Amino acid sequence: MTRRVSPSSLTVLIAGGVFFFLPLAATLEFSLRAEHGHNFAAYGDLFSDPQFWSTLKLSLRLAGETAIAVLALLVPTAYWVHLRAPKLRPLVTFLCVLPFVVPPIVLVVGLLSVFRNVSWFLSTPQFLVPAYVILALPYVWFALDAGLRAIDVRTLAEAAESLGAGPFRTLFQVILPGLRSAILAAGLLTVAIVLGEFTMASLSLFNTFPVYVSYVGQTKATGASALTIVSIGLLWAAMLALTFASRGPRRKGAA
Amino acid sequence: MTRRVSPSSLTVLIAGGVFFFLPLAATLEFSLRAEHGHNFAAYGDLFSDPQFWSTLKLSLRLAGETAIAVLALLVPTAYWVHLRAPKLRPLVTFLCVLPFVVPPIVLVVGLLSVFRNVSWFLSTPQFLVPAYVILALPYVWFALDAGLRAIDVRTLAEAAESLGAGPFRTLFQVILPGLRSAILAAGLLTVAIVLGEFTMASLSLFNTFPVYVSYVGQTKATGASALTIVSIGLLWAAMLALTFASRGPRRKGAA
Amino acid sequence: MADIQLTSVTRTYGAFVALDEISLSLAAGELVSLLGPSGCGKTTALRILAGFDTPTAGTITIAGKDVTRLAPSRRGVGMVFQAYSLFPTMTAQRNVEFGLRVRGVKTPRRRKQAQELLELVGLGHAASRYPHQLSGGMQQRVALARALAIQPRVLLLDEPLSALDAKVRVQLRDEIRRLQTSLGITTLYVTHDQEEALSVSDRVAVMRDGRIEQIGPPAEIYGEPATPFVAEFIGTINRIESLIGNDGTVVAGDTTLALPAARNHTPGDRVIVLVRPETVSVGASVNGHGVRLDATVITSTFLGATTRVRLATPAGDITADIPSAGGGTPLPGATIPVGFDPASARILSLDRPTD
Amino acid sequence: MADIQLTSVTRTYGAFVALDEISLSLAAGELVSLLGPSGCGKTTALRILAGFDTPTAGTITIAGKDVTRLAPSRRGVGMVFQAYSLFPTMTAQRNVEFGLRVRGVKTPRRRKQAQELLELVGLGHAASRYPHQLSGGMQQRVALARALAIQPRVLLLDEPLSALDAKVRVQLRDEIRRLQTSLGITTLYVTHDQEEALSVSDRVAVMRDGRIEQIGPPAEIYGEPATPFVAEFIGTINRIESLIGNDGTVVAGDTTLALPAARNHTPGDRVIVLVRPETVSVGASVNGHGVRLDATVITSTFLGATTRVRLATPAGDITADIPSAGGGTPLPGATIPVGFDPASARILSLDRPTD
Repeated sequence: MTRRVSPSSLTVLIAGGVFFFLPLAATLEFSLRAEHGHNFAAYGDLFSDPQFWSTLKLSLRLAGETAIAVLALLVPTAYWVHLRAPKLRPLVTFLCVLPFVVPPIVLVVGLLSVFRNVSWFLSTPQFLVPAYVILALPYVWFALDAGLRAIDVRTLAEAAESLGAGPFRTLFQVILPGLRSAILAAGLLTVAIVLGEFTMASLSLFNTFPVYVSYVGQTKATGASALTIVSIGLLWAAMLALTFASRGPRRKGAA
Repeated sequence: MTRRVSPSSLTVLIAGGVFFFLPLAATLEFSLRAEHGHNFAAYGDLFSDPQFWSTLKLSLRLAGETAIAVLALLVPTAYWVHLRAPKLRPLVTFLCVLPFVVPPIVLVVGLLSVFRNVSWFLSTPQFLVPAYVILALPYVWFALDAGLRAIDVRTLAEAAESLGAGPFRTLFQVILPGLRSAILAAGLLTVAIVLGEFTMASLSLFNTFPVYVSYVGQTKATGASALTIVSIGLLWAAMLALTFASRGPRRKGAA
Repeated sequence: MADIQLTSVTRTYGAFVALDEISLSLAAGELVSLLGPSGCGKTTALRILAGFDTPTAGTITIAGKDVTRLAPSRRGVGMVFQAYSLFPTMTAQRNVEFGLRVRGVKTPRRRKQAQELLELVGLGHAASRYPHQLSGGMQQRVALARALAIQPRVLLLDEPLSALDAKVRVQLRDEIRRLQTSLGITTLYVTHDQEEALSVSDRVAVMRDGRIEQIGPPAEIYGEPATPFVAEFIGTINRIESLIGNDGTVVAGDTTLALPAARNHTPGDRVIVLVRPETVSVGASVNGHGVRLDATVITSTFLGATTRVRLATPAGDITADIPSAGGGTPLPGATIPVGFDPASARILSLDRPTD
Repeated sequence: MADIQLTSVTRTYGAFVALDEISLSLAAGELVSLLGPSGCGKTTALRILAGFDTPTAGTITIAGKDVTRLAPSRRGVGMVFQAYSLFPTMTAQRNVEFGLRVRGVKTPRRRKQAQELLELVGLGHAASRYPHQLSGGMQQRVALARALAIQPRVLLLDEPLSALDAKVRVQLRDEIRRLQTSLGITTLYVTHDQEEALSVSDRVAVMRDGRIEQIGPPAEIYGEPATPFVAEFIGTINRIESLIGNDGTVVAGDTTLALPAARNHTPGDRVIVLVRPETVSVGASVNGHGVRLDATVITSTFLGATTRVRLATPAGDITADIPSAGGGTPLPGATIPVGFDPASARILSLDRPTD
C-alpha cells in the first residue's frame, strides 16, 4: 500500500521551486543593483521615505478594522448556521461567495457611482471598509465553515447543554477555543487581502500601501523591486505566524 | 433529528437579500436615469461604443488563452499527484496557493521591473497570460483537487488497469469524464478572474475590459452603472451555465 | 415506582410522525434499550427525554416531576453521544470536570471527583490527555465519566458504541452494563444493534415507525417475538409460510407440519411458523422431535462454533445452526431428515394482529 | 496442480518488511482467504498477485507461467475492490462491458455477455443505472460481474464486503461463494473479518507481520489453532495460563487440571490451555466432563441463541457459552461447577514454537 515518492516526484519539486523562486531571486538581485555592483541603497531609500510608513499604517489600520468587522459579522452567523440551521448553509455559502464572482472593479465602480453625491462618506478612507468586508467574505466564510465542520458543533453544544452550560458558556468555553486557528486564519487572510487591494483604493483616490507600491513601481525601478521583496517578506512572516499560532491541540484522534 | 428552519432563519435570508440586492437595485436604478425620468440610453451608448466591444474581445481572448494554459498545466499534474504521489499533494497545494498570498500588485511590479529591458515581450498583451496563469493557479488547483478527491482516482485507475486498459484509455475514458464539471468550474473561474483583473492590465498599460470599465467609471456616471449591471449579468450567466453543465451523472451513491 | 415516565408522547415533523403516542416507564435503576432500524423514532424519544426536542403532545416525568418543557441544562440528565462529543481543547480531566465547573464546585473537590470517575472507567492514567490522543473506546469512556460526574438522575446513551471496532464494542458494552448495575442508575440506551440491546438490557423495547412493537426482557423478545417484524429484526429466524387447515392443522406447501392445532387461528388463516435455526436439528439428532421433514442439503457454511446448514424441504427452505464440534457436517446434495420441537416454534397470523 | 503459486515472495518498504518470504499455492478452482489484522501484509500479497506492486524477491506463477514482472493489464486477473471502484460516468452495463471493449469485442456480443453477467449477479434489471443510483451491495455485484467479464484465470477480492451493512454482508458473501463454486474460478479473498473468512473459504491463511501463521481448512483453523495468535484472532477463546508440573500434569493457578499428561512438554514449561467457550459446560451438564472446577458466576449475558456466562475459578476466569433455550440461566454470585472435555482443549507452549 505504501507507495513511495518516485524520482519523478523530485522533478516536480524542483520544477515548482524554479517556477516560484527564480522570479523572486531575479527580483531580489535587481533590488540590490547599484551603479557599480550591489548594495542595499534601494532598501535604505525605501525605509527613509515617510510615505512608505504612512501608507503602510493606513493599510494596516484598514486591515484591522476590516478584520474586526468581518469576524464580528461572520463568527456568530457561522456558529448559528451550523448549530441551528444547517439547511441554510448552502444559501449562506452562496451569499458569501457572490462577491467573489463580482470583480472588485465592478464593485467599486458601482459603489462610487451610487455614492457619487454623498461626498462626506467618500472622503474618509473608512469608505473602503465595507467594500473590503465584502471582498473578504468568501475567504473568511470558508475558513470558519471548515473550522466548524471539523468539530461537530451540534454534538459539542448539546453535550455542554446537557452538563448544565448556558449558550454563552458553551460559545466561549467550548466552541471558540476549538476555532482559534480558523479565526486566526480568517483574520490573516483578511489582512492579506486588504494589504494587497489596489483597484478600489486607487479608484477612490486613497493613498494606501498598494497604491504607494504602484507609484514606486512606476517611478523607481530598483525601489520597486526592493518593495516587492519587503512585501513578500511581510506576508510570509504573517503566514509563518499563522502556522505556529494554529499549532494548538488538534482534533479527531483514532476512531 | 430533523430540526426545521426557524423563523429567525428567515431574518438571515432577508438580511442577506437586502445586503446584496439593495446596492444592485440602486445601481440598476441609477443606470436607467435620464435627464427626465428613466430610459435605456446609457445601455444604448455602451453597446454602440466600439471600445466596449474591442476591450471585451481582448479580455475574452486573454481569458481563453489563460484557461487553456492553466488547465494544460494542472490537469495532468493533479492526476499524476493523486495517482502516484499523494504525499506530494500538500506541497503542490502550497505551491499553487503561494500566488494567492502574493498580491497581484506585488506580482506585476516585480514582473515589470524584472522584464523592464525586454520590451518586445512587454509590448504584447500576451505578456499578461503567464501572470494570469499564476493568479488562477490556486482556484484551478482547488477545483481539480476537489474533483479528483471525489472519485477515488487510484482505485478507478487500478480497476481500469486490471481490466486491461492502458494509461491513455484510463485517463480519457475513465478519469476525465468524471472530472467534467471540475474542469468546467476551473475554466469558468479562470475566465472570471481574467475578466475582473484590473491591477496588472492597467499597470502594464493594456486596454482590457476592466480597464475600460474603470475609464467609463471615471467619466460617465450612468454609463458606469450600466456597465456594472452588464458585467454582473455576464458573470451570473456564466455561473448559471456552469451549474447546468455540471448536472452530469454524479458520484457516491448509498454505501 | 416509575422513575421515568413517558406518557402518550407524540412528535410530528410536518406530515411525518416520528413518535406515535409512545408510553414507556423505567423503574429506578433499570436499563431499558430502545432498539430499531434507523428512522424508527428511537433517537427522537431519547432526544425528547434529554430536552433537545419537544414533544408535539404528551408528558415526560423524571422522578415524579413533569419536565416536558424544561431546558436540557436543567434536567440533570447525563448523556453519552455517538462519538466526537468530547470538548477537543480540554484534557480528559477537564472534560469530566466541566459539569462540576458549571455547578460551581470548588477546584480541589472537582479535581478529586473527576479523578475518581476516570479511575472508575479505567482511565486514571490518561487524565491529562487530549481527546485526539485517545482511542475511540477511551473517548467514549471519558464521555461516560463526564456524564456521570454531574450525578444525573438518568443516564441517556445514544448509540454509544456504533463508531467503535467490533472487539472494543463488546468489551465496552459489558463494562457499561457493569458500571450501570453497580451505580444503580436508571438508564435509557438507544441502539440499532440487536445483540447489543439483548446483552446489556433489563428490558428491550423494539420500535418501528414511531411505535413500540414489543417490550420485555431480552429472553422474551428473542424467544417469544410478538410480531413477524420483531422476530426478523432480532437474530436469524426461519419463516415458514403456512395455512391453517380445516382440522386446525398447519399446512406448509404440500406438507402438514406436526404442530398442535392452533387455538387462536381459524381454518383458512394465513400464518407464518417461526423457528430459530439453533432449535432445528438435522440427521440422527432429529429423532424425538415433533416436526420432522425430509430435506436436501443446499449449502453448509462453517461459522466457527456453529455450522449453518441450508436445506430444501417440502415446506420451503429451512436454515439450521448445528454445533460444529459434533462432527459429520452434512454435505451439499445429501438427503437428510430435519426437525424441530413444536414448543420452540411460534405461529403468528399474517392476516390480523396476533395474541 | 497448483494454479497459482507464490514462491518465497518478499516485499520490503525501506526497513519495513510487508511480506516475509511468503509461499502459497492455490489449486485450480480453490478459494483461499488471507485473513489477518491490518498491516499483516494480506493486501500487499494480493496487490503483488494483481501486479500493482512488485516483490522485492520471489516469483509468482499463474497457470505455470511466470508473471512476476508482467503489467497488471496483461495478467488477466479479475479484481474486486473494497468500494467505489465502478466507473462513475458509465452505467452498470457499460462498466461490465469495459474490459470487453478494451479487448475489442464487437458491440452486439459485448452487450449480450454483459447482460448475461448482470443476470448472473441478479442485476439484469439495473443494467442502465449509474453507480450512484445503486446501493453499496449492488455496486459490489456489478464490480464482480465486471471482473468476471474478462473471463479471468484468477479472481482477486480485496475486502469486497467491508463497506457494507452487516445483513448485506452475510447475504453477498454467501452469493460470492455460490458463484465462485459454480464457475470453478481460482480465487484469493482478502479480509480482516474472521467469520467471513471461515464461511467462504476452502482454506484460510492467517497472516501476521508479513508471514503466514497457519493455513488450513476453516474447521482446522478454528478447532486446532497452531499458535496463541491464531486462537485469539479467530473467534473467542479461553486462555488458561498454566505450568507443566513434575509428573506432566497441567497446573493452573493453585489447581491441577485433569488433562492427559502432555507429551510435547517438559516439566516447568509455561503453557496456555485454550478452550472454546461453546465447549465449556456449567451446572448439571458438567457431569462426565474430564476437567471440572468449582466456579462462581460473575456475569451472565444473554446473546440470543447462546448465553455467555463469565465465571471465576481457581484456574482464573473462564467464559462459557451455553444454549439460551436450555433454561435456568446461572445468576451472578451463584456457585456452580464448570467443566470441559480434555479433547476439546488445546495446550500450546509459551516458551517455544509448538507441535
